[in-house]
Amino acid sequence: MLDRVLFDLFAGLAILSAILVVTRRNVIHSAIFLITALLATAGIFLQLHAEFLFIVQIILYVGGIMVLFIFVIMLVNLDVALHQMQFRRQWWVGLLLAIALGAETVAAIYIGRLSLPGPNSAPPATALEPNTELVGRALFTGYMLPFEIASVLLLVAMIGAVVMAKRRT
Amino acid sequence: MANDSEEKQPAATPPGEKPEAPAHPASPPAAAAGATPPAKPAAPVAAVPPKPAAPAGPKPAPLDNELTKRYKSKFGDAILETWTDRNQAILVVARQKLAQIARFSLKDEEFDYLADLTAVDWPRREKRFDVVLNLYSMKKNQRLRLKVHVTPEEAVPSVTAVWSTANWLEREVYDMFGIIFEGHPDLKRLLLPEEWQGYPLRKDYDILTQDTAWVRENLGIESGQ
Amino acid sequence: MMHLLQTSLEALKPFLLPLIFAVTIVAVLPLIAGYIVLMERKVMAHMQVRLGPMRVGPHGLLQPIADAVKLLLKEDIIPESADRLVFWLAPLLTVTTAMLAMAALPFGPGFQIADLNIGLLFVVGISSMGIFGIVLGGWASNSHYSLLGALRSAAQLVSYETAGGMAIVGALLFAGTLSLRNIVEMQENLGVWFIFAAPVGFFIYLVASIAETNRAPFDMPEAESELVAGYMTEYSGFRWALYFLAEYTNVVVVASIATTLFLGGWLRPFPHTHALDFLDEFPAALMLGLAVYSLYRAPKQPVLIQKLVMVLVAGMFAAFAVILLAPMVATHVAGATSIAMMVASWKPALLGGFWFLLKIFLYIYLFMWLRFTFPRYRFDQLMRLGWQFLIPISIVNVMAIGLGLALHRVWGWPRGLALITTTLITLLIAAALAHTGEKKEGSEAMVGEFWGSGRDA
Amino acid sequence: MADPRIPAPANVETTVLGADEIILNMGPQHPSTHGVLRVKLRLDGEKVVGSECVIGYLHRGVEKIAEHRTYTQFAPYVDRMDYVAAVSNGLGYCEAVEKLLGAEAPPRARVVRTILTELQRIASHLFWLGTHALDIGALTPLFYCLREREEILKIFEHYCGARLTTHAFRIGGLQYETYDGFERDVVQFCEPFDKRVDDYEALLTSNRIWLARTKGIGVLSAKDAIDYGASGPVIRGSGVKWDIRKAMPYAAYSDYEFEIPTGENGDTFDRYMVRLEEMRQSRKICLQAVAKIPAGPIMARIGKVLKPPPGEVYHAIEAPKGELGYYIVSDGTTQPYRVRIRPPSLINLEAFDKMVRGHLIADVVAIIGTLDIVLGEVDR
Repeated sequence: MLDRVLFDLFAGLAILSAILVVTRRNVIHSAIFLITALLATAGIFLQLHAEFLFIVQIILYVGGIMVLFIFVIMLVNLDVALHQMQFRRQWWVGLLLAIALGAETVAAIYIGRLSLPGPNSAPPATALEPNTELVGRALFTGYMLPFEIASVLLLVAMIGAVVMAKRRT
Repeated sequence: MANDSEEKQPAATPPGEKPEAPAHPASPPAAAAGATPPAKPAAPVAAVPPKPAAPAGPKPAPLDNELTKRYKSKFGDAILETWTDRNQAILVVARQKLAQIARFSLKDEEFDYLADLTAVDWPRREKRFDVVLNLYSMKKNQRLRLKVHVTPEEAVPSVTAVWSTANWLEREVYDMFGIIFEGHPDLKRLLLPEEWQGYPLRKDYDILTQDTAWVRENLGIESGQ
Repeated sequence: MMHLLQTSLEALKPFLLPLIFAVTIVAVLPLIAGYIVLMERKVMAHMQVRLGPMRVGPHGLLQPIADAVKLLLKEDIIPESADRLVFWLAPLLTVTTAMLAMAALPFGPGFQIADLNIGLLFVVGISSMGIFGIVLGGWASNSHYSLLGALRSAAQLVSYETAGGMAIVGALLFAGTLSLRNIVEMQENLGVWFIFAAPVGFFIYLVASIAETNRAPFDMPEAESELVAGYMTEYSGFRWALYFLAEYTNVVVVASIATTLFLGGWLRPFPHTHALDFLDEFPAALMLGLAVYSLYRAPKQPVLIQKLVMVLVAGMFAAFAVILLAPMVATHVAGATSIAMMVASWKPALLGGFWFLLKIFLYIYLFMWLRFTFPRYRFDQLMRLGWQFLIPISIVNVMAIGLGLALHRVWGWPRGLALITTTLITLLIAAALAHTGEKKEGSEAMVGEFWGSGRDA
Repeated sequence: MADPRIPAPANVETTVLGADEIILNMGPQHPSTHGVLRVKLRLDGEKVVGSECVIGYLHRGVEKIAEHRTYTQFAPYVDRMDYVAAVSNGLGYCEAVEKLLGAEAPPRARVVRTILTELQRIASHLFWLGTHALDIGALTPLFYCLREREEILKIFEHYCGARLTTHAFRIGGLQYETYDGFERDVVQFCEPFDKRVDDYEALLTSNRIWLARTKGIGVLSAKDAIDYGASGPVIRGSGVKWDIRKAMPYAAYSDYEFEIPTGENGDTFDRYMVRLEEMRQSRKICLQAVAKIPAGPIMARIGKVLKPPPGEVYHAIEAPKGELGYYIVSDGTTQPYRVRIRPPSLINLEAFDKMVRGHLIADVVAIIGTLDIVLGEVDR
């Protein structure tokens, strides 16, 4: 019963802050609400006993990406830019895209409605065994190759960033 | 004058010219007291002879040594007078030639260090201000003082190009006396606020006066003691 | 109705014990932070040939309470042009993340809020969120100095977290698990503290933790002489106290991570060698010594009230001594009664707690020692040290330990020999890197460009 | 509005503020500007592109006051200029007036004057070292330095009743005979002082972070130092071996031997080493001087009312901050006609703009510290 309450809390929080992200005028406020949304999803991961995903979500998204978001916001001082240009004219493009996406998600849920668990079924009772080791073992045995490719790709991206930064100063 | 003798003066006080023992009372050359003082500041004008209670120190005496000869040969009449006062050499030079004389002192006479640049206000004199440059040569360990007599309207050529230290010193002289230094990169007041009226170190600027307008406007107090 | 209450109580049962631990920690933490501040001021004073706070209570012992009351009563100014929501949120964020990180820390074998199997990752992840509080605080106070301070501290934290994280990985290779409790048990089983297994990792983590908690010689963000107080400039009163509390909680968190990971958590030094069993009595002896010392000092206090407080302090220390001695003597004193057995069973928990707190105390003392002897790094030197020296060395350290373990497990080298060789390799590479760092600087004449390369002799 | 007679400076192109160039205003109330100095720093990010010093907040018009005081009345004002080294200001003024009078202090007075001036030099350098290290972040040296300085101030207090603005000397010699035990106190201070300076060196000189913050910072070449008229430890740090105590000895300096320390590349670290070495040399002078203080009168016979014959004199001494010069013009009356004081701090500060370009904000604080300026002397 407690899980149910927690789930509703996290889900509601995620949706609410997602809405606030797009509606806030102040950039920093929307960034903060984006962080709350990410934390709420991390909470849901935790509820599913996927601790590794929970902590990776926090370290990666909240601790890493959002820090750079806020860094950029402060450096570029977006507030000034915000007041100058408003894309009033292209609102209908946004509306069309929103409708298309909405239709798509509704269709997906409708088609897969049979496999979804019922409204009052409990979350999977058997807690996953400590999945950090599982993820680790899988990464370095089954998915060795994609792991290496991904790391090389990251390395290239980092070097690219450094080269670009070097040339600018 | 034990410690002074080590102080290597230019040409170590020319022989024979040694100021006689200070016993006899110093002639009262009080320039300020003289009514219409002749050009030479130390011209003996019959003012009230100071009571010889204090041991009368050495009095300024004309100076003539190789240094003054070299200057005179180079600049001729631009070197108006040469004095020695208390064992220190003083050259009174013409205002127009100051820049060249300064460069000459730096390049040839190796007075590479401008110790001080200041001014003295003699209100009763026609050329009212003395601009005083105290030079020092590191190599020759000698001091030399250049003086220029200037009226308030005349502009003194700036020596900032010769010694960079003159920049603020000239700004301070302008701030305190109102003497203009032409060719100075950024002549404005050094110590007082920019909008201040009046030049404090002039003799006619009484010690109690203040730029009451500036004080009332900026500090909001009714100035005056 | 009763049924609903019953089920909800049943549902809450597993959360009861951790809840109690959590409440005690959150209640005790401000007190601990206050007394760390007092300790810092006293240690600083004694290092600088002066006495430090002596007026409030005997030897300034009641100073933290006075400080706390002062901060509560101070006016809490919010700058007019500040962004109110973010201004209110920022200190809250730093304090919550700092306290949240305490959740996974094992203060004793029994005393741990939650033994997560991702314990270490959780603590590191949560404390990395502390940056938001500082950065948002600096931005919200909308003043030039705070923004500069906030930007600097963000850059500093990001770069030193990487170095700290890699240093931790070095020790993790030995532990094999992320759960902090298991790490300490592993150190007990292997019989060696990880500081001896991965010494380079420990020192890198030491440096990284100093930088991570913004303490001198890396306290650029609130360098008094230039940026006045960095991101904390506009804060005052209780809000400022929150930042202060967060900083000292972070210090405690960082100290406890280092203790758990490198200094054998709640383990007594040489837990297995029975020759050193007298160490079990050491905690009680220490407390007794402190009690006697404060009794000896009591009459010397100038004011009567201070005499009383000093006697009180002596009593407290004596009580601690009795508590710490109880498990050892319970069986002798009360025979085999149930109470005695229960008290005896508390032995590991009590002694473990003591050793853990003692190690944290020594680690924090090291922080202070460094703070009062070293001047401050300039910001670009600080960043260069982080990126060009600490991070490469920590990566090399991880690789070297991996090599050492491989040598031991695969090629059968004796464990000691393998580790010593790998540590030597790391040190050699570190020396080479430091040398090239200096040579490069020596050649550049002018101090570098924006993130310039100031001299690092 | 600008003075009409000054032509608007043609070459100053009105610099349109670069997109990312900001003006940071440091002072006049700033923890590390050593007084009310205001520095307008033009910054590109954190790098200093240009700077302008705004001074005058502490201007009291000492030179104007001098023209309305007699020679003896003006002596206490001199202490208020460089209030950290009041004794050496007093020495400079008294010797200048004595030169004007053509009189001279008796040998005993000159030796006691030398001892007190050298003690004041040590006290001034100690104060400098403490605050300079504090600006760069080292908290501890300040208290060690102040502990030693306290000993010196006790000696001053015992000798002339004041610790800071001492007015210890009179024109013509000394006011007070040295109290008995004066020699003992000086020796008691000087004996262990060398080890104390080793303590400071132990804390700082071999400290990596201190080296990183001072080596190569605020470089002033020897040519520039002379051109900018720098003096004292600032010019000696750039390698110019020039000290007025050796070049033109005054008081009793010619009787003692001591070395003049110089640096090589004129950065903050060299000036730091020069000042440390100067403290050791001052200690040597004090010990030599205290060994044999000649007996005899402490005041020359120059009478109560001082009326120096008209004329002028420029007398310079080696104050802790640099060449402190007095240009006094007398018109034969009891009041000086003009007293011009050459302030070493002001002229050393001129080189600040050249030294600070290209450095970061944190270095600005170190450079202000290494110039060792005192705003009382800068503004007069």
